[in-house]
Amino acid sequence: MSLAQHLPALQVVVPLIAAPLTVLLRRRSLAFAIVLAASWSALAIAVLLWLQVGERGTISYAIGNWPAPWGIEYRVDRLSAFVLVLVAGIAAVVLPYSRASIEAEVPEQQQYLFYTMFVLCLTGLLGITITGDAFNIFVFLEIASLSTYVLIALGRDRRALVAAYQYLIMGTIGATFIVIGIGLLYLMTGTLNLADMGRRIAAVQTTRPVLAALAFLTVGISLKLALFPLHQWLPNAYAYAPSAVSAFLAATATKVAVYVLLRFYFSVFGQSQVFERLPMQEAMLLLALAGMFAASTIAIFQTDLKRLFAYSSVGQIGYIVLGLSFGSTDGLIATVVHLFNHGVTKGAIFMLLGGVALVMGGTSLSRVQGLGQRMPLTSLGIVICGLSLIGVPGTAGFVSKWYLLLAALQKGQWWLVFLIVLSSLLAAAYVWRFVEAAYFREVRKDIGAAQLPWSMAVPAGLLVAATVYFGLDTSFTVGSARQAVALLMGGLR
Amino acid sequence: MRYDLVLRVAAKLLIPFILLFALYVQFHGDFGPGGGFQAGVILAAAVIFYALIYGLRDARKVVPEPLVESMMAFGVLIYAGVGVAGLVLGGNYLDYFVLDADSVHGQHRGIFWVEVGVATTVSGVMLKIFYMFADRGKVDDE
Amino acid sequence: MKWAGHFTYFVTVFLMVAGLFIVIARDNLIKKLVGLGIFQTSVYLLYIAPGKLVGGTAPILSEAFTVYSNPLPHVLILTAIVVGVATLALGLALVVRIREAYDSIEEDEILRLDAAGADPRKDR
Amino acid sequence: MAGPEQAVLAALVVPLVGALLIALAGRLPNLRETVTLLTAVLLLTSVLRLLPEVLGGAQPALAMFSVLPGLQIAFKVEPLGMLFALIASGLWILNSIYSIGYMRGNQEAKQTRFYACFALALAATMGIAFAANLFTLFVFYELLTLITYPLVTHHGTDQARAGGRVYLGLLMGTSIVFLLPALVFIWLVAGTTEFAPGGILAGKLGAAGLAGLLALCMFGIGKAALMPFHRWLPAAMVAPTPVSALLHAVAVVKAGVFSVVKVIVYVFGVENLASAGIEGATSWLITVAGFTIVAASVVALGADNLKRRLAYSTISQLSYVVMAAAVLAPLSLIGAAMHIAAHAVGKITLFFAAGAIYTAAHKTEVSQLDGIGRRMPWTMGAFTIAALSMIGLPPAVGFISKWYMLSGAMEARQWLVVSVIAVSTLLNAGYFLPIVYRAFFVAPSDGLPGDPHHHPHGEAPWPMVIALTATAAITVLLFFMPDVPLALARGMFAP
Amino acid sequence: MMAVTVYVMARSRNLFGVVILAGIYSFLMATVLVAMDAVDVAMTEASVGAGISTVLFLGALYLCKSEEARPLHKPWLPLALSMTVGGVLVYGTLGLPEFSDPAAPIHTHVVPRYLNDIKREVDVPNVVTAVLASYRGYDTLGETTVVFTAGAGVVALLRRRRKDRRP
Repeated sequence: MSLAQHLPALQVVVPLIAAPLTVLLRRRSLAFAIVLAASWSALAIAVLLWLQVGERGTISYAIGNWPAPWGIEYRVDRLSAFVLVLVAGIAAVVLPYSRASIEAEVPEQQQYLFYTMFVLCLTGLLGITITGDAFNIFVFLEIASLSTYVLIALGRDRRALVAAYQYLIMGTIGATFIVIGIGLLYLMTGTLNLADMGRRIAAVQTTRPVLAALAFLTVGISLKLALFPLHQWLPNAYAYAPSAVSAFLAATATKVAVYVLLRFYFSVFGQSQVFERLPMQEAMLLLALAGMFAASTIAIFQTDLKRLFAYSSVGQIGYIVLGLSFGSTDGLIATVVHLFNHGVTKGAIFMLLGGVALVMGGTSLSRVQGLGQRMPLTSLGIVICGLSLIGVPGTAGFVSKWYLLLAALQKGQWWLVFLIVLSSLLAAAYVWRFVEAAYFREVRKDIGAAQLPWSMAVPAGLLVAATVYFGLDTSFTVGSARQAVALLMGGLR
Repeated sequence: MRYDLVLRVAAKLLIPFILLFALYVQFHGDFGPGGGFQAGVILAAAVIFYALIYGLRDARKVVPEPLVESMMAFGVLIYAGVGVAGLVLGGNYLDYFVLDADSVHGQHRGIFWVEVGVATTVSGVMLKIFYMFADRGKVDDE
Repeated sequence: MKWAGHFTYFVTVFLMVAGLFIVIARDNLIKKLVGLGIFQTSVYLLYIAPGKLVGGTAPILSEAFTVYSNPLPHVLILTAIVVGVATLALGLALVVRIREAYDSIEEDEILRLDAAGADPRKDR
Repeated sequence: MAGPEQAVLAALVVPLVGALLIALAGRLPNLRETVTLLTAVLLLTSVLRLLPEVLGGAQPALAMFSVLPGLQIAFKVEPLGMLFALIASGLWILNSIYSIGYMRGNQEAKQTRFYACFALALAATMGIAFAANLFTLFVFYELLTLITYPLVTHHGTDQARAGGRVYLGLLMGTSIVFLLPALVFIWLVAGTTEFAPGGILAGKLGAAGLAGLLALCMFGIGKAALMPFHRWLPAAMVAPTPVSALLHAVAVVKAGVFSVVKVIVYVFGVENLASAGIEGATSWLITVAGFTIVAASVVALGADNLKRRLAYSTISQLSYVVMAAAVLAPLSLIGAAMHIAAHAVGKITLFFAAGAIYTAAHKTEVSQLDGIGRRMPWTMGAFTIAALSMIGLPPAVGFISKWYMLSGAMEARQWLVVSVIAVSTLLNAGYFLPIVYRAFFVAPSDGLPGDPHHHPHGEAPWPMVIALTATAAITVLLFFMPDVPLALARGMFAP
Repeated sequence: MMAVTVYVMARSRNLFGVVILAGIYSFLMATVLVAMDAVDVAMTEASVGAGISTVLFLGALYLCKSEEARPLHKPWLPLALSMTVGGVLVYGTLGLPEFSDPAAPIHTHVVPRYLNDIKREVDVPNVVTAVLASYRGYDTLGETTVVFTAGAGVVALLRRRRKDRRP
């Protein structure tokens, strides 16, 4: 009965227990300490799990000692372990950062509750990723969502409230769609355990309810991951939420949604031939392209950096889904790798922007004029991450783009290749709006007194470094992705 | 209406019964319908009822806010704690079998405590939310 | 018979459509939440209905009965209801705050206010 | 002395360290510029250290790490790269000397950033020169673009920003839109991007495929300024003159044509292309290049602004290299390699001269240059020699490279090429000689006392004069003893 | 009957009325659920739907004005949207097993163990409670956490701030 074999449970339970403690103690600093400990141990656990999975393959953990499908099963395979590392890692980096930025942005009595919500959100995301039970996904999805709404609403601007409300409405609709989808699947298979479902669905494949379930799940999850036409909630949410929250969400929330989509597609529907019955891949291809171009184009015309990069997120999600739509190994690798790389990159960008907001009192293009001299390192970091968004070699973004192009070329779709590279030119366009504002405009003397505290600068710098590192050494990202995809494709055929 | 005698008397008579019913639902959950959640709701309802009749101030005296807030937290802790207990006693997480020598009794014990946790949190949260809205109201009227 | 066999589903669908419609079409924030509630409750039926077995009884074991309705959906829906009310509470809290900040609970009006420009007083 | 591998590493690291030190020494201009010079000298020595090895037929290699399975950042010094590295590092020293004079003479701002970026640009150039595979080449190619961006937009004015936009937009755009897909495709087809004699695509693609891929590469390498992607060169003229010199002579455009030659020789493979049928694969390339040569020369003919005229001259000169490479005859390829060197020394001299004139006399237009030769004999003398080299007349090295190209073209029966070279030579003469004539034989317009324009001036600051005289000297020198570059150029075909 | 209620709710613009109707609606729902043998669910729905949420709504209305503005635009698009969703659902449900068909997978696969072995394993007559608290106890932990989240969230949003006590 060594602790090692209970890691899956602890992964979620540690942060879960941390949450009520923060409320009991009601002290900001204590809450911070607890949550910090929780998230770091969560990261440690995630890494350990990743190693375990690397050695022994998929881990299954029966909660309450009830064997699946009667009880709820925790299932850690190479894909989920990878995502766990991403989520826990980002959380562990964002937290120390959040302290200073929260003190600046959230009223004092609210702060300990901020940490509560943050750790709850972490719990939810980890729970979604690790669980092997369909309904359990929904439950933890709600934990994550509710806490997210609150986190967003804590933003300084009153528009944060509206943003949170809109997200609440759309998010709940999405969640309900997911429930309906799960319900239909349950009615047809009589089980809630994903693996079991995947096994039993073969019998009822391509019946109408299963197809309907596919449709509902796709729409519901797409709402959560802000696939192009369903992205309306995202820009405002990211723009008006507290900076730390923007960073955390941008890096993790949508990514976990992508993970859920992969789960359902390949672990559940995969074994059945559902995809042949519906033009899923074509539809996704179109939506992805639409997202890539429309969102990037909108981003070019934004005047506020947070909004600009929020729209860029929508565009980048287009890439992720595009890779998925190929249905080929390299395509999926591109999806998984970009899921990680974009998480890191966007996290870094929003953390840096948080610093900018703190020092310059805002992130509108007019305020960041001359940032190159005011905050040279920060703006350098933003530029580097921007290059990663464009996909310049030497940055993480390039790796994902490489696999996207590879997948497209394997299909011999040259037109697609050119669309991809063109869209990255759009990215260049919106990144350069920042560059020119930061380096070719005179410094605004009238604003910007505060100093950027180390507690914010260091974590952000860490992520920037990661952005470059994963562009040069891809053994972790691509390696894990390759194994995960092998797993998924194994499920597919 | 806050000082309407009939109401207050009625309340005095009713509230104990409501509480009693709550407890019944809580502990009879194993045999009849009901369980921690419903019990918690009813419990909260009782206090809310009290508050409506006697006014928030008195209600606060009976059930002070800090208590309520810590109730929210404690419920979850109890529940999670049961799970951890399972771990400590050498089972999986939320493993009730190991809570007692006799696995079935273990199950009973586990379920009991879990339900308690649920009831605590639920009633706590419901009350807290009620207080919150009520507060907001008062100040907006001024 | 088939149609009769699916009657409950149609009720479900109707409720759902109505709820969704209210959510999307209405501008009033509270009305939206009401619609959301209906939308969610419709799902309860979707789960519960198939669990019923004619001649069965509530899943509380006793010697008197042999056929029971399916308990699992009940469990799931209990959870779903709780989640629903939790969401509702949060939503209302947000509405209250919005009302304080904008002095309105009509979405289009609020959007107009935002378009008009930054808020006169930060709501914190 | 350390082994060749270390020397390779040094060639890459020295400029980086230099840049760092420069940035640190920003406070004290003198120290900063000493560092710059020291770095440049160190770089040249470490490159020279490699020269005998390479002449001896060795190819020192250095594998760093692999980004993706099969995609390695690796370096291998082969003759062509050696030649390029030699040119770049050698001219950097002179350019630094010159820059010191220029930057101080014109009280430029942000000099530290200038020198630091300069060093970084050299590092990137070394990376390109020694790249062992197309992927590495691509990476450093992009880096070079990014690093030179702040140099081009040095003045930070709106005009500079506009120029920077075009510069970056065209170079990045072409490389991402054309070169990257080509790279991925090559990797997909050949399973490697390693540069190998005889090419890695040999027998892997049909004529059509080759032609298409070649098109992607040629237009993808925007630094070679093939029309219609040449606009960035004139746009980049907003930069300070030393930068223009760097762009045109030392690093950027050379990196472009260098990549072109390298891709044609080591990726496609000469025989491979030839067997695919020169009409199929490369005839259109010859046509485009030829058109670029003539058209650019014509534009240069009409340009009054000196730097602009030089810029268009560069465009046409670059296309010589591309065209010669496209001819696919060994001789012409040697000519192409030689021309990289010849044009480098020649064009850098011209730009130095232009800069000197601007610094000393604040004149930018050709029409203002009447009689300036009398005031600045050294400068204009150097200018004249370089001009001769451009036109391709002895006693300047330009003659040699043109000779090889011509003979190669004749050997390959490429009459179009021959005629293009002939015509363009006339045009070159047409836009260079008038300047020389004005400078020496027309009476100065502002010479008369009492004329408002009258302000007597002598030569530019001495560092600039030294630099441009030196380059001019090299131009002549290489004419009489072209052995080293020739050997290296021939080395391309050594098995 | 529920249908009627819902329709009226959709039409009426008096929020107060709407909320009350929502309460009634929940009660109806509860009765239906009882008819479906889902006593626990019914109980919950009654207490939550009719009880809590009504109180909450009233509380919120008390703070906001209780008349909804007349919608400006004719809501054809939303109607179409929700209709399509409904369409998909109908399409799906038509494939489902018939009402109360004992052979449906949900009755045959997982559940039997709950119903048959429960005496031996848990020995709690109320299967729902057993499943809720034991077999799928983890879901319930999650559920409790959700409630907690909501509570803490409301606190975070509505707690009075000393700073801006408005005059």
